[in-house]
Amino acid sequence: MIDVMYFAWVRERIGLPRERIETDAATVADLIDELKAREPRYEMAFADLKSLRVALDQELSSFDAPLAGVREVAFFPPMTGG
Amino acid sequence: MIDVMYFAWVRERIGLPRERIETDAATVADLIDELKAREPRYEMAFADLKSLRVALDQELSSFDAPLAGVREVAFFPPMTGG
Amino acid sequence: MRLSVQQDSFDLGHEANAFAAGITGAGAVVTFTGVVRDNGGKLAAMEIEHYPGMTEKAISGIMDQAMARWSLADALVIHRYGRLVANDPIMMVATAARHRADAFAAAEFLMDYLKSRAPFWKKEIGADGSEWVAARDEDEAALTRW
Amino acid sequence: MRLSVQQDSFDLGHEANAFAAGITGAGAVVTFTGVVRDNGGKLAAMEIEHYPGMTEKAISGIMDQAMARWSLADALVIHRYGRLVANDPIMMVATAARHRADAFAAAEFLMDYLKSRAPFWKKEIGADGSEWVAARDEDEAALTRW
Repeated sequence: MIDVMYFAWVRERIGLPRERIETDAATVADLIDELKAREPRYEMAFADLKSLRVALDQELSSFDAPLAGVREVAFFPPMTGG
Repeated sequence: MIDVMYFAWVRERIGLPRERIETDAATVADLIDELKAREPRYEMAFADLKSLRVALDQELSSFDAPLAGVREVAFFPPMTGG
Repeated sequence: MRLSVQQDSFDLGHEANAFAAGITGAGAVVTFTGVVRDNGGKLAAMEIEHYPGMTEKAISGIMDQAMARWSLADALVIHRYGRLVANDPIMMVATAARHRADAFAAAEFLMDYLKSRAPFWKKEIGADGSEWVAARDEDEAALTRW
Repeated sequence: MRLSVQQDSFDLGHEANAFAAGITGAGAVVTFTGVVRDNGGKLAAMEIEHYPGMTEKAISGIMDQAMARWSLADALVIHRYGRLVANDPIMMVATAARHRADAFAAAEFLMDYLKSRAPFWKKEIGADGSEWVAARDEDEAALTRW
Protein backbone atom coordinates (compact mmCIF):
# COMPACT_ATOMS: atom_id res chain seq x y z
CA MET A 1 0.00 0.00 0.00
CA ILE A 2 1.26 3.40 -0.98
CA ASP A 3 -0.12 6.93 -0.51
CA VAL A 4 -0.39 8.75 -3.82
CA MET A 5 -0.94 12.51 -3.77
CA TYR A 6 -1.86 14.93 -6.55
CA PHE A 7 -1.42 18.70 -6.59
CA ALA A 8 -2.53 21.64 -8.72
CA TRP A 9 -3.86 20.69 -12.18
CA VAL A 10 -2.87 17.05 -11.67
CA ARG A 11 -5.25 16.98 -8.69
CA GLU A 12 -7.96 18.71 -10.73
CA ARG A 13 -7.67 16.32 -13.69
CA ILE A 14 -7.69 13.21 -11.52
CA GLY A 15 -10.39 14.66 -9.32
CA LEU A 16 -8.99 13.87 -5.91
CA PRO A 17 -6.09 15.02 -3.73
CA ARG A 18 -4.87 11.62 -2.53
CA GLU A 19 -5.60 7.93 -2.54
CA ARG A 20 -4.13 4.72 -1.13
CA ILE A 21 -3.08 2.31 -3.84
CA GLU A 22 -2.25 -1.38 -3.70
CA THR A 23 0.55 -1.85 -6.20
CA ASP A 24 3.52 -4.01 -7.08
CA ALA A 25 5.00 -1.37 -9.37
CA ALA A 26 8.79 -1.44 -9.22
CA THR A 27 9.36 2.17 -10.33
CA VAL A 28 7.49 5.45 -10.55
CA ALA A 29 7.14 4.90 -14.31
CA ASP A 30 5.56 1.50 -13.68
CA LEU A 31 3.09 3.06 -11.23
CA ILE A 32 2.19 5.72 -13.81
CA ASP A 33 1.54 3.00 -16.40
CA GLU A 34 -0.75 1.22 -13.94
CA LEU A 35 -2.66 4.42 -13.21
CA LYS A 36 -3.00 5.37 -16.89
CA ALA A 37 -4.50 1.94 -17.60
CA ARG A 38 -7.25 2.59 -15.02
CA GLU A 39 -9.30 5.45 -16.44
CA PRO A 40 -9.09 8.25 -19.01
CA ARG A 41 -8.75 10.94 -16.32
CA TYR A 42 -5.44 9.35 -15.23
CA GLU A 43 -4.34 9.00 -18.83
CA MET A 44 -5.06 12.69 -19.31
CA ALA A 45 -3.21 13.72 -16.15
CA PHE A 46 -0.11 11.71 -17.06
CA ALA A 47 -0.17 12.37 -20.83
CA ASP A 48 2.94 14.58 -20.80
CA LEU A 49 5.58 13.53 -18.29
CA LYS A 50 7.81 16.46 -19.22
CA SER A 51 5.27 18.76 -17.58
CA LEU A 52 5.18 16.66 -14.40
CA ARG A 53 7.37 16.29 -11.32
CA VAL A 54 7.39 13.51 -8.75
CA ALA A 55 8.35 13.46 -5.07
CA LEU A 56 9.05 10.27 -3.13
CA ASP A 57 8.54 10.62 0.61
CA GLN A 58 8.61 14.42 0.12
CA GLU A 59 11.90 14.54 -1.81
CA LEU A 60 11.99 15.46 -5.50
CA SER A 61 12.84 12.35 -7.49
CA SER A 62 12.75 10.95 -11.02
CA PHE A 63 10.37 8.71 -12.96
CA ASP A 64 12.84 5.83 -13.10
CA ALA A 65 13.33 5.78 -9.31
CA PRO A 66 12.45 2.51 -7.51
CA LEU A 67 9.39 2.46 -5.24
CA ALA A 68 10.71 -0.13 -2.76
CA GLY A 69 10.23 1.19 0.78
CA VAL A 70 8.50 4.37 -0.37
CA ARG A 71 5.35 5.31 1.57
CA GLU A 72 4.29 8.52 -0.15
CA VAL A 73 4.38 9.40 -3.85
CA ALA A 74 3.30 12.85 -5.04
CA PHE A 75 2.68 14.05 -8.60
CA PHE A 76 2.50 17.72 -9.52
CA PRO A 77 3.44 20.29 -12.18
CA PRO A 78 6.67 22.34 -11.90
CA MET A 79 6.55 24.50 -8.80
CA THR A 80 5.63 28.17 -9.02
CA GLY A 81 6.37 29.51 -5.56
CA GLY A 82 8.13 32.69 -4.51
CA MET B 1 39.01 83.16 -6.80
CA ILE B 2 38.09 79.58 -6.24
CA ASP B 3 36.45 77.75 -3.33
CA VAL B 4 38.59 74.84 -2.16
CA MET B 5 37.00 72.25 0.16
CA TYR B 6 38.57 69.45 2.17
CA PHE B 7 36.84 66.40 3.63
CA ALA B 8 37.67 63.59 6.08
CA TRP B 9 41.39 63.20 6.83
CA VAL B 10 42.32 65.77 4.18
CA ARG B 11 40.30 68.32 6.18
CA GLU B 12 41.94 67.15 9.42
CA ARG B 13 45.47 67.37 8.04
CA ILE B 14 44.97 70.80 6.53
CA GLY B 15 43.03 71.96 9.56
CA LEU B 16 40.08 73.64 7.88
CA PRO B 17 37.04 72.59 5.87
CA ARG B 18 37.20 75.22 3.12
CA GLU B 19 38.99 78.32 1.98
CA ARG B 20 38.85 80.80 -0.89
CA ILE B 21 42.04 80.86 -2.92
CA GLU B 22 43.35 83.36 -5.43
CA THR B 23 45.07 81.27 -8.07
CA ASP B 24 46.13 81.21 -11.70
CA ALA B 25 46.63 77.42 -11.67
CA ALA B 26 45.66 75.92 -15.03
CA THR B 27 44.91 72.42 -13.75
CA VAL B 28 44.08 70.63 -10.51
CA ALA B 29 47.66 69.34 -10.40
CA ASP B 30 48.99 72.91 -10.66
CA LEU B 31 46.72 73.98 -7.81
CA ILE B 32 48.00 71.10 -5.67
CA ASP B 33 51.60 72.15 -6.38
CA GLU B 34 50.75 75.70 -5.27
CA LEU B 35 49.14 74.45 -2.08
CA LYS B 36 52.01 72.07 -1.26
CA ALA B 37 54.47 74.94 -1.61
CA ARG B 38 52.59 76.91 1.06
CA GLU B 39 53.02 74.95 4.28
CA PRO B 40 53.97 71.45 5.50
CA ARG B 41 50.35 70.60 6.42
CA TYR B 42 49.38 70.92 2.75
CA GLU B 43 52.42 68.95 1.70
CA MET B 44 51.36 66.23 4.11
CA ALA B 45 47.76 66.20 2.94
CA PHE B 46 48.73 65.97 -0.74
CA ALA B 47 51.72 63.62 -0.30
CA ASP B 48 50.04 60.63 -1.92
CA LEU B 49 47.71 61.55 -4.77
CA LYS B 50 46.72 57.88 -5.30
CA SER B 51 44.85 58.07 -1.99
CA LEU B 52 43.04 61.27 -2.98
CA ARG B 53 40.05 62.12 -5.13
CA VAL B 54 39.02 65.48 -6.55
CA ALA B 55 35.63 66.91 -7.47
CA LEU B 56 35.19 69.98 -9.67
CA ASP B 57 31.89 71.78 -9.12
CA GLN B 58 30.62 68.64 -7.35
CA GLU B 59 31.51 66.17 -10.10
CA LEU B 60 34.30 63.62 -9.67
CA SER B 61 37.20 64.62 -11.88
CA SER B 62 40.91 63.98 -12.43
CA PHE B 63 44.11 65.75 -11.40
CA ASP B 64 44.95 66.81 -14.93
CA ALA B 65 41.56 68.49 -15.44
CA PRO B 66 41.63 72.23 -16.31
CA LEU B 67 40.36 74.70 -13.72
CA ALA B 68 39.05 77.30 -16.17
CA GLY B 69 35.49 78.25 -15.19
CA VAL B 70 35.50 76.04 -12.08
CA ARG B 71 34.09 77.63 -8.94
CA GLU B 72 34.43 74.83 -6.40
CA VAL B 73 37.24 72.27 -6.00
CA ALA B 74 37.00 69.54 -3.34
CA PHE B 75 39.71 67.15 -2.18
CA PHE B 76 38.93 64.01 -0.22
CA PRO B 77 39.90 60.35 0.26
CA PRO B 78 38.04 57.55 -1.57
CA MET B 79 34.41 57.51 -0.48
CA THR B 80 33.22 55.02 2.10
CA GLY B 81 29.44 55.40 2.08
CA GLY B 82 26.76 52.77 2.06
CA MET C 1 16.83 31.11 11.41
CA ARG C 2 13.06 31.20 11.09
CA LEU C 3 10.66 29.63 8.60
CA SER C 4 6.93 30.21 8.55
CA VAL C 5 4.51 28.63 6.07
CA GLN C 6 1.23 30.35 6.84
CA GLN C 7 -2.23 31.19 5.59
CA ASP C 8 -2.41 34.52 7.41
CA SER C 9 -1.05 37.72 5.96
CA PHE C 10 2.06 39.34 7.41
CA ASP C 11 3.39 42.85 7.74
CA LEU C 12 6.62 43.48 5.80
CA GLY C 13 7.69 46.35 8.06
CA HIS C 14 7.01 44.45 11.26
CA GLU C 15 8.86 41.35 10.03
CA ALA C 16 11.80 43.38 8.71
CA ASN C 17 12.20 45.22 12.02
CA ALA C 18 11.91 42.05 14.10
CA PHE C 19 14.49 40.35 11.88
CA ALA C 20 16.93 43.28 12.03
CA ALA C 21 16.52 43.59 15.81
CA GLY C 22 17.50 39.95 16.28
CA ILE C 23 20.88 40.09 14.59
CA THR C 24 24.19 41.25 16.03
CA GLY C 25 27.48 41.93 14.32
CA ALA C 26 25.96 41.95 10.85
CA GLY C 27 26.10 45.21 8.93
CA ALA C 28 23.96 44.19 5.95
CA VAL C 29 20.29 43.25 5.92
CA VAL C 30 18.51 42.33 2.66
CA THR C 31 14.80 41.66 2.31
CA PHE C 32 12.81 40.44 -0.67
CA THR C 33 9.03 40.63 -0.66
CA GLY C 34 6.75 39.17 -3.30
CA VAL C 35 3.44 40.94 -3.80
CA VAL C 36 0.37 39.79 -5.77
CA ARG C 37 0.25 41.79 -9.01
CA ASP C 38 -3.18 42.88 -10.16
CA ASN C 39 -2.35 42.24 -13.84
CA GLY C 40 -3.89 45.51 -14.88
CA GLY C 41 -7.05 44.94 -12.84
CA LYS C 42 -7.75 41.51 -14.38
CA LEU C 43 -6.88 39.50 -11.28
CA ALA C 44 -9.69 38.78 -8.82
CA ALA C 45 -7.71 36.51 -6.53
CA MET C 46 -4.77 34.16 -6.33
CA GLU C 47 -4.97 30.68 -4.85
CA ILE C 48 -1.74 29.18 -3.59
CA GLU C 49 -1.70 25.42 -3.06
CA HIS C 50 1.16 23.70 -1.29
CA TYR C 51 2.29 20.29 -0.07
CA PRO C 52 2.21 20.39 3.73
CA GLY C 53 5.22 18.64 5.18
CA MET C 54 7.31 18.70 2.04
CA THR C 55 7.06 22.51 1.92
CA GLU C 56 8.71 22.93 5.32
CA LYS C 57 11.25 20.21 4.56
CA ALA C 58 12.23 21.67 1.18
CA ILE C 59 12.54 25.25 2.46
CA SER C 60 14.50 24.22 5.57
CA GLY C 61 16.89 22.37 3.31
CA ILE C 62 17.33 25.43 1.11
CA MET C 63 17.91 27.65 4.16
CA ASP C 64 20.50 25.23 5.60
CA GLN C 65 22.33 25.35 2.27
CA ALA C 66 22.31 29.15 2.28
CA MET C 67 23.59 29.32 5.88
CA ALA C 68 26.39 26.89 5.04
CA ARG C 69 27.40 28.56 1.81
CA TRP C 70 27.48 32.20 2.88
CA SER C 71 28.55 33.83 6.13
CA LEU C 72 25.04 34.63 7.27
CA ALA C 73 24.20 35.96 10.71
CA ASP C 74 20.55 34.97 10.16
CA ALA C 75 17.91 34.12 7.57
CA LEU C 76 14.12 34.28 7.45
CA VAL C 77 11.54 32.83 5.04
CA ILE C 78 7.81 33.46 5.24
CA HIS C 79 5.56 31.97 2.54
CA ARG C 80 1.78 32.08 2.43
CA TYR C 81 -0.74 29.69 0.95
CA GLY C 82 -4.50 29.94 0.45
CA ARG C 83 -6.50 32.76 -1.12
CA LEU C 84 -4.81 36.13 -1.72
CA VAL C 85 -5.93 39.29 -3.48
CA ALA C 86 -4.03 41.97 -5.41
CA ASN C 87 -1.36 43.79 -3.38
CA ASP C 88 -1.30 41.09 -0.69
CA PRO C 89 2.20 40.04 0.32
CA ILE C 90 2.85 36.47 -0.89
CA MET C 91 6.18 35.74 0.68
CA MET C 92 9.30 37.27 2.13
CA VAL C 93 12.96 36.39 2.47
CA ALA C 94 15.43 38.19 4.72
CA THR C 95 19.17 37.66 5.12
CA ALA C 96 21.76 39.30 7.37
CA ALA C 97 25.51 39.17 6.89
CA ARG C 98 28.66 41.08 7.70
CA HIS C 99 29.13 42.08 4.07
CA ARG C 100 26.48 43.07 1.57
CA ALA C 101 27.63 40.69 -1.17
CA ASP C 102 26.83 37.69 1.07
CA ALA C 103 23.43 39.04 2.11
CA PHE C 104 22.44 39.76 -1.51
CA ALA C 105 23.73 36.46 -2.90
CA ALA C 106 22.01 34.40 -0.20
CA ALA C 107 18.70 36.24 -0.69
CA GLU C 108 18.81 35.65 -4.46
CA PHE C 109 19.77 32.02 -3.95
CA LEU C 110 16.85 31.51 -1.55
CA MET C 111 14.46 33.17 -4.01
CA ASP C 112 15.68 31.12 -6.97
CA TYR C 113 15.22 27.88 -5.04
CA LEU C 114 11.86 28.89 -3.56
CA LYS C 115 10.59 29.66 -7.06
CA SER C 116 11.37 26.27 -8.54
CA ARG C 117 12.03 23.82 -5.70
CA ALA C 118 9.52 24.58 -2.94
CA PRO C 119 6.17 22.82 -3.56
CA PHE C 120 3.86 25.79 -4.14
CA TRP C 121 1.51 26.24 -7.09
CA LYS C 122 -0.21 29.49 -7.94
CA LYS C 123 -3.58 29.78 -9.63
CA GLU C 124 -4.75 33.11 -10.94
CA ILE C 125 -8.48 33.69 -10.69
CA GLY C 126 -9.85 36.32 -13.06
CA ALA C 127 -13.26 37.55 -14.09
CA ASP C 128 -13.22 35.17 -17.08
CA GLY C 129 -11.93 32.01 -15.45
CA SER C 130 -8.90 30.73 -13.64
CA GLU C 131 -5.52 29.45 -14.73
CA TRP C 132 -2.54 27.75 -13.11
CA VAL C 133 0.54 29.93 -13.39
CA ALA C 134 3.04 28.27 -15.72
CA ALA C 135 6.61 27.79 -14.56
CA ARG C 136 8.96 30.15 -16.39
CA ASP C 137 11.98 28.73 -18.18
CA GLU C 138 14.14 31.54 -16.82
CA ASP C 139 13.26 30.54 -13.26
CA GLU C 140 14.57 27.04 -13.87
CA ALA C 141 17.59 28.46 -15.70
CA ALA C 142 18.34 30.77 -12.74
CA LEU C 143 19.26 27.71 -10.64
CA THR C 144 22.24 26.89 -12.84
CA ARG C 145 24.19 29.89 -11.58
CA TRP C 146 24.52 28.54 -8.05
CA MET D 1 11.58 57.96 -6.57
CA ARG D 2 12.69 59.39 -3.23
CA LEU D 3 16.09 60.39 -1.86
CA SER D 4 16.72 61.54 1.68
CA VAL D 5 20.11 62.56 3.06
CA GLN D 6 19.44 63.07 6.73
CA GLN D 7 20.96 63.29 10.18
CA ASP D 8 17.96 61.74 11.94
CA SER D 9 17.52 58.02 12.34
CA PHE D 10 14.85 56.16 10.38
CA ASP D 11 12.72 53.08 10.93
CA LEU D 12 13.40 50.28 8.45
CA GLY D 13 9.95 48.73 8.87
CA HIS D 14 8.14 52.03 8.49
CA GLU D 15 10.13 52.98 5.39
CA ALA D 16 9.74 49.52 3.83
CA ASN D 17 5.97 49.57 4.33
CA ALA D 18 5.61 53.11 3.00
CA PHE D 19 7.69 52.21 -0.05
CA ALA D 20 5.74 49.00 -0.74
CA ALA D 21 2.40 50.79 -0.30
CA GLY D 22 3.35 53.34 -2.94
CA ILE D 23 4.01 50.93 -5.79
CA THR D 24 1.49 49.33 -8.15
CA GLY D 25 1.93 46.54 -10.64
CA ALA D 26 5.31 45.51 -9.25
CA GLY D 27 5.53 42.04 -7.74
CA ALA D 28 9.06 42.29 -6.34
CA VAL D 29 10.33 44.58 -3.59
CA VAL D 30 13.97 44.46 -2.43
CA THR D 31 15.39 46.41 0.49
CA PHE D 32 18.96 46.74 1.68
CA THR D 33 19.73 48.24 5.07
CA GLY D 34 23.19 49.03 6.38
CA VAL D 35 23.59 48.88 10.16
CA VAL D 36 26.50 50.11 12.32
CA ARG D 37 28.47 47.04 13.46
CA ASP D 38 29.78 47.14 17.01
CA ASN D 39 33.09 45.46 16.03
CA GLY D 40 32.88 43.13 18.99
CA GLY D 41 32.08 45.92 21.44
CA LYS D 42 35.09 48.06 20.41
CA LEU D 43 33.08 50.73 18.61
CA ALA D 44 31.89 53.69 20.68
CA ALA D 45 30.43 55.69 17.79
CA MET D 46 30.62 56.28 14.07
CA GLU D 47 30.89 59.73 12.52
CA ILE D 48 29.72 60.10 8.95
CA GLU D 49 30.89 63.17 7.08
CA HIS D 50 29.45 64.12 3.71
CA TYR D 51 29.65 66.80 1.05
CA PRO D 52 26.30 68.63 1.10
CA GLY D 53 25.12 69.39 -2.40
CA MET D 54 27.36 66.89 -4.14
CA THR D 55 25.85 64.06 -2.08
CA GLU D 56 22.34 64.70 -3.37
CA LYS D 57 23.61 65.31 -6.90
CA ALA D 58 25.68 62.10 -6.99
CA ILE D 59 22.92 59.89 -5.54
CA SER D 60 20.22 61.36 -7.79
CA GLY D 61 22.44 60.62 -10.77
CA ILE D 62 22.94 57.03 -9.62
CA MET D 63 19.18 56.60 -9.10
CA ASP D 64 18.40 58.01 -12.55
CA GLN D 65 20.83 55.51 -14.04
CA ALA D 66 19.16 52.63 -12.18
CA MET D 67 15.66 53.72 -13.26
CA ALA D 68 16.81 53.93 -16.89
CA ARG D 69 18.68 50.65 -16.89
CA TRP D 70 16.13 48.38 -15.22
CA SER D 71 12.35 48.26 -15.40
CA LEU D 72 11.80 49.73 -11.97
CA ALA D 73 8.43 50.76 -10.62
CA ASP D 74 10.15 52.81 -7.93
CA ALA D 75 13.38 53.35 -5.99
CA LEU D 76 14.28 54.80 -2.60
CA VAL D 77 17.58 55.84 -1.04
CA ILE D 78 18.00 57.07 2.55
CA HIS D 79 21.51 57.86 3.83
CA ARG D 80 22.40 59.34 7.18
CA TYR D 81 25.31 61.52 8.25
CA GLY D 82 26.49 62.70 11.66
CA ARG D 83 27.09 60.66 14.79
CA LEU D 84 25.76 57.09 14.99
CA VAL D 85 26.17 54.31 17.54
CA ALA D 86 26.23 50.52 17.22
CA ASN D 87 23.07 48.99 15.74
CA ASP D 88 21.89 52.32 14.31
CA PRO D 89 20.68 52.10 10.73
CA ILE D 90 23.14 53.94 8.44
CA MET D 91 21.34 53.81 5.14
CA MET D 92 18.70 52.01 3.15
CA VAL D 93 17.96 51.27 -0.48
CA ALA D 94 14.66 49.93 -1.79
CA THR D 95 13.69 48.92 -5.33
CA ALA D 96 10.45 47.64 -6.83
CA ALA D 97 10.07 45.87 -10.16
CA ARG D 98 7.83 43.46 -11.98
CA HIS D 99 10.45 40.72 -11.85
CA ARG D 100 12.80 39.90 -8.99
CA ALA D 101 15.95 39.89 -11.14
CA ASP D 102 15.49 43.59 -11.92
CA ALA D 103 14.76 44.53 -8.32
CA PHE D 104 17.83 42.66 -7.04
CA ALA D 105 20.18 43.94 -9.76
CA ALA D 106 19.11 47.55 -9.30
CA ALA D 107 19.48 47.35 -5.50
CA GLU D 108 22.99 45.91 -5.83
CA PHE D 109 23.90 48.50 -8.45
CA LEU D 110 22.69 51.33 -6.18
CA MET D 111 24.66 49.89 -3.25
CA ASP D 112 27.86 49.48 -5.26
CA TYR D 113 27.69 53.08 -6.46
CA LEU D 114 26.72 54.48 -3.07
CA LYS D 115 29.73 52.74 -1.51
CA SER D 116 32.31 54.24 -3.82
CA ARG D 117 30.78 57.21 -5.63
CA ALA D 118 28.61 59.05 -3.12
CA PRO D 119 30.68 61.51 -1.05
CA PHE D 120 30.41 59.99 2.42
CA TRP D 121 33.30 59.21 4.74
CA LYS D 122 33.02 57.08 7.85
CA LYS D 123 35.14 57.46 10.96
CA GLU D 124 35.08 54.80 13.63
CA ILE D 125 35.45 56.10 17.15
CA GLY D 126 36.66 53.53 19.67
CA ALA D 127 37.77 53.57 23.29
CA ASP D 128 41.40 53.91 22.17
CA GLY D 129 41.10 56.54 19.46
CA SER D 130 39.40 57.05 16.15
CA GLU D 131 40.16 56.04 12.59
CA TRP D 132 38.83 56.84 9.13
CA VAL D 133 37.39 53.73 7.50
CA ALA D 134 39.59 52.75 4.54
CA ALA D 135 37.99 52.14 1.16
CA ARG D 136 38.00 48.44 0.29
CA ASP D 137 39.52 47.36 -3.02
CA GLU D 138 36.61 44.97 -3.55
CA ASP D 139 34.14 47.87 -3.33
CA GLU D 140 35.93 49.66 -6.17
CA ALA D 141 36.20 46.37 -8.08
CA ALA D 142 32.46 45.76 -7.66
CA LEU D 143 31.75 48.71 -9.99
CA THR D 144 33.34 46.98 -12.95
CA ARG D 145 30.49 44.49 -13.22
CA TRP D 146 27.91 47.11 -14.22
